[in-house]
Amino acid sequence: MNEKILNKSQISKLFETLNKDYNFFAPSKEKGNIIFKKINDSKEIELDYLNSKIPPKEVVFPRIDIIFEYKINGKDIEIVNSKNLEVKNIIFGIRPCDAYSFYLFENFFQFGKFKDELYLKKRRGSLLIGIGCNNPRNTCFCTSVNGHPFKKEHLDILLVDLGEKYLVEPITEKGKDLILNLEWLSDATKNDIKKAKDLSKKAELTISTKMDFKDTFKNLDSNFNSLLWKEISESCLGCGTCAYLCPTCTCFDVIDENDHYNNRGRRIRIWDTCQFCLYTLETSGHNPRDAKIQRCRNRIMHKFCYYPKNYNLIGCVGCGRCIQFCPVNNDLRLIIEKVNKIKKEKEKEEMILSV
Amino acid sequence: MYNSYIPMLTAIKGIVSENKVNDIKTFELSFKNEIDYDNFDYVPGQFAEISVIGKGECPIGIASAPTEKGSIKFTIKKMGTVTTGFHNCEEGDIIGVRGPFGNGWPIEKMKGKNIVIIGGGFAFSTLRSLIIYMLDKENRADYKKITVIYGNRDSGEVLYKRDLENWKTRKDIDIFLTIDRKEEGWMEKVGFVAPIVKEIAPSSDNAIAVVCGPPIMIKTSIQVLEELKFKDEQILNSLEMRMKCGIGKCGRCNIGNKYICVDGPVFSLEELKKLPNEY
Amino acid sequence: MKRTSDIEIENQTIEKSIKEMAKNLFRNKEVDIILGYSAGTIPMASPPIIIRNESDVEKLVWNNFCSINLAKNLLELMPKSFDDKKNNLKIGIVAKGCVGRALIHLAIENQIELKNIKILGIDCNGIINRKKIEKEIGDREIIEVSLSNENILIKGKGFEQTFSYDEYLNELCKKCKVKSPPTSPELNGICSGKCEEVLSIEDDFKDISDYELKSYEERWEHIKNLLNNCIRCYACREACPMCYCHLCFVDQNKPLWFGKTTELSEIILFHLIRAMHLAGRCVACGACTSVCPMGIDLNLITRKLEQIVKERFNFTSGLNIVDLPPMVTQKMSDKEDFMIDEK
Amino acid sequence: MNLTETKSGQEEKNLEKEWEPKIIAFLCNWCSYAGADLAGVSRIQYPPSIRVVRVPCSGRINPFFIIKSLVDGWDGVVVSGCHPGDCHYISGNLVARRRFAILKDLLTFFGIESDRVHFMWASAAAGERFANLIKKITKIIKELGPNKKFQKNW
Repeated sequence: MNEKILNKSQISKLFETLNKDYNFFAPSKEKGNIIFKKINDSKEIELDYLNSKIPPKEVVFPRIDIIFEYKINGKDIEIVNSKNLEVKNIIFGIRPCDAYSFYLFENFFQFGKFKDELYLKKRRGSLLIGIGCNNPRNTCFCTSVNGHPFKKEHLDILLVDLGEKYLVEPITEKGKDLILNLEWLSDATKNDIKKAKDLSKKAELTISTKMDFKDTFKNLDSNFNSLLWKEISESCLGCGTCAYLCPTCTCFDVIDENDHYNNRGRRIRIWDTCQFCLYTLETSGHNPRDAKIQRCRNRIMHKFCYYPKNYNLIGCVGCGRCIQFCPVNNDLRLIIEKVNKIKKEKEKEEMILSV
Repeated sequence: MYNSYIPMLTAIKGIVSENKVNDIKTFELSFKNEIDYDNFDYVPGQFAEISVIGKGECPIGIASAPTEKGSIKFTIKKMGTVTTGFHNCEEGDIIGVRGPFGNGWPIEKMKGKNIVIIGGGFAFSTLRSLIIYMLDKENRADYKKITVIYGNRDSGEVLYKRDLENWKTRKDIDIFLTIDRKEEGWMEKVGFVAPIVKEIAPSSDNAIAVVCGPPIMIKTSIQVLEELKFKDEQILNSLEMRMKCGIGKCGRCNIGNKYICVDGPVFSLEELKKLPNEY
Repeated sequence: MKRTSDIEIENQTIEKSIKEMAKNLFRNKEVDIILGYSAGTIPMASPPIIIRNESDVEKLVWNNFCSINLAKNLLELMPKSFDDKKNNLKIGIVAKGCVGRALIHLAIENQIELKNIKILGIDCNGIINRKKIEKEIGDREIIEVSLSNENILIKGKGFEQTFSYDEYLNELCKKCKVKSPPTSPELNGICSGKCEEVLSIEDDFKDISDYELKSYEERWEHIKNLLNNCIRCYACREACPMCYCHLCFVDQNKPLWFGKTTELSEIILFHLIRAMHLAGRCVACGACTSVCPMGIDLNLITRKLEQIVKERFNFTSGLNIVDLPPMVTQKMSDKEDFMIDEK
Repeated sequence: MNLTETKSGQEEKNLEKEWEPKIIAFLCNWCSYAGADLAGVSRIQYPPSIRVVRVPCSGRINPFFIIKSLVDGWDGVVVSGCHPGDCHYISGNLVARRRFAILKDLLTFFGIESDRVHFMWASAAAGERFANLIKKITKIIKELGPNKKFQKNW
């Protein structure tokens, strides 16, 4: 049997063991917000959480990512590509929905002729140890986007919280190897596995938000110029909250920073969001997406229309962060509902016409 | 592994000022490493991300043709931070180049056709690349009649004067230059591009029209071309959008589900009509 | 602060008066649209809504989570040049005290024309600091929030907790002296409902002077801790009725003046300069704090601005449309105690 | 430099130890810049700590310039303009004064070393005053030490 048992008291032992070889990232509480950070002491690990505020994409797609550094010596410029991309990370306690976002990221960054090595290298060096989601939030809707609170794909190891202990289930070869090295883990009993299954069922039933994406793609594709977008963007502030807290948002900006006093600098990439008007502003002054309605539309279109078109996937993992943290409660669930409804009205219209 | 975000280093070999106002210059860059040049395999119409290290990076269409060996050229107008940085550079300064990116003009598809090139103002750089490529000894036989219509605000703004004079002496290319208003000493046509196209009336038979220029010029020229019975798939267009990465990752250059930097910048009118009007 | 009546009843009374005013305005054709608050889809949220006809008036609500300053939404509906057709749109706006102040201040800055506006004044009974409660609750899910007499009752999955209403009010609301929109004879015909004439406010700014007893280092630590969570989503800027610049100073990119990273010095630079720009203009609505996804409490800075402007220039923003804001006027006799001199 | 070469070993060591702050000085074109010029022409000694940026008027100074200077690593910032009433543009310095008052208050409030930022008036005839004030400011900033707190991390 592959499944093992990890007692809650053994977390610190696990951390001590793995911290030697890996950078150990886990959810931790900082000023009231749960975020993923590099752990230095096992006491910082906070596994009893719903979901982190800032998605764990931050670990492999950091907010500030150095592309390269340079030294300026008179007229000579030297590019110092010193950054070591060969990392060994463990992302511990990640939720299955966020793990799915890693898959979306990977899919996007290796799509096409050019691959994004900055991301892919780090992703390949990262091991995901997920934890089943016993208490999904009301705003969660992972089951509507091919997800599940206990989804195993895209994880290397899945933990299930059984109260006093965790059931440890290796999934990939990488995960199995890791478990083999932790010989002090005890074997799981049939009862434990059954309990985990029950929890999974229970969690699935808890998810109350059911979204229907059946018609969404078609409706979005044919309603680019709908008045609906005006309605949707009406209350939007135009801030970057939804994008910065979204586990699937990949957009970035590239800038050069100079350290004038030491004749050096660096080119970095930082998170950017399509909600800012500067995002598409061209030097000539022309801006293809100048109005808030266009930017709002682009966001929804990108996730639920362009993404399926290009990669045959919905660009959303159903974590519900954007619903929960939107400052003006511009609820994604309502937006999708409205989009789905367009068609029905149109159908009616057509029906009337046909009669 | 190859990291597509790291620029290759080049040095400025030559700077040519292109207009009277002196805000458009052509920079000739030669690669520091021979191997980088060998790998820099491009077709006309592609672009590269060039950077003044410390100022930033911007996408610029390649103005030289692959047939001009040894170096690459970019025609740059002084507009924002990076381009101003460029204009402050001198010969010998180091410039980073990444590329080539984008699809470029479909030179294979254009073989055996009559080519009508309509350009306006500063957007002529990738068209120059295309013309030089087609006029090359080895390639000229692949293309039939070549007609070039190139419009400018005034005579001082006309780019690539040396090339134009060179082309004028050739018999296998028809060049029509035009400026918006009459000027003393100007021997060529006067008027906007669209009416001139109408006047010349190139045949749409087995032809491909390449249109590149300011939006209003594109719009009016396309109307004229449609009058001349050009079909949507016969009209090619090069778009521009704000870009950062050039490789379809940074997200900002999308029109609908297409990224200009990898799926473009060249689109036929037929393809463009399928995309949302957001450019 | 002792309450005379049940908060729940107060809220219902206010909501009823809003609906009545709105219906009347629509019936008399005095407005084309009304800006108000609607019921949210998650607990403790009341998003803004635009009501376009009388039948939709029922969607309007009032509760203690109506934290957005509607003046910002109004600003978007206003044409930037006055001869636009949009000018004819008559807009009604549900206004608590700070929304009224914002409207007056925006009128002083020539951003809106008050003659096209109808103010539906209400006597605001305070906005609850949602972020503070969320912080107390921690990472647990809130399902239902109700108010009873003096308490906020939070029901969640497997827990129940009560908070004192007075304690968990927004810091600014605790100190608020302008509960209902200020009015003046010049504004006659614009205001309906509860509007009051406020000549000046009295405030001792004890919270600020207490805070300033701290040493330099303590204050620096405090600010550092307060701000280093910032993710630069600019929700504070976008929610602020006074931040209407077409191109914000942080966004200027020709050349790139301002770093875009989330390093501490750059975050503080942003908040410091934004505070500078709001001096004498901030109307203390607390919208910036209420929208912050990271739960950063900017009220401290807001209060300090209010204090500086009051004590140095004896000005309070948004009380009447006559007084010019301090940053556009000057006096020979301004104090220069901060300047260096030979002695 | 010839000067240092002639100095004795002990003095040289002292010079090395002595840290000189870098102070950026925004001087208005009409009074303070002329004042600084006069101080130079009259050969009044003052520390070589300031680097001058000439601006048309102290009202031109955006508080952003001041903070940005600190972020960029300057140890101190001085803004100097005409005395109230003497402004070439009538009221530029009065507008500036209100701005600086708020900036200084906010800096103090934030716990950022507000002593790194100074405002002063100096007329075209006040070479002596200019030199004295720069001496005084340099002394204050020297005591504070190098600007570490607010500088960008690399």
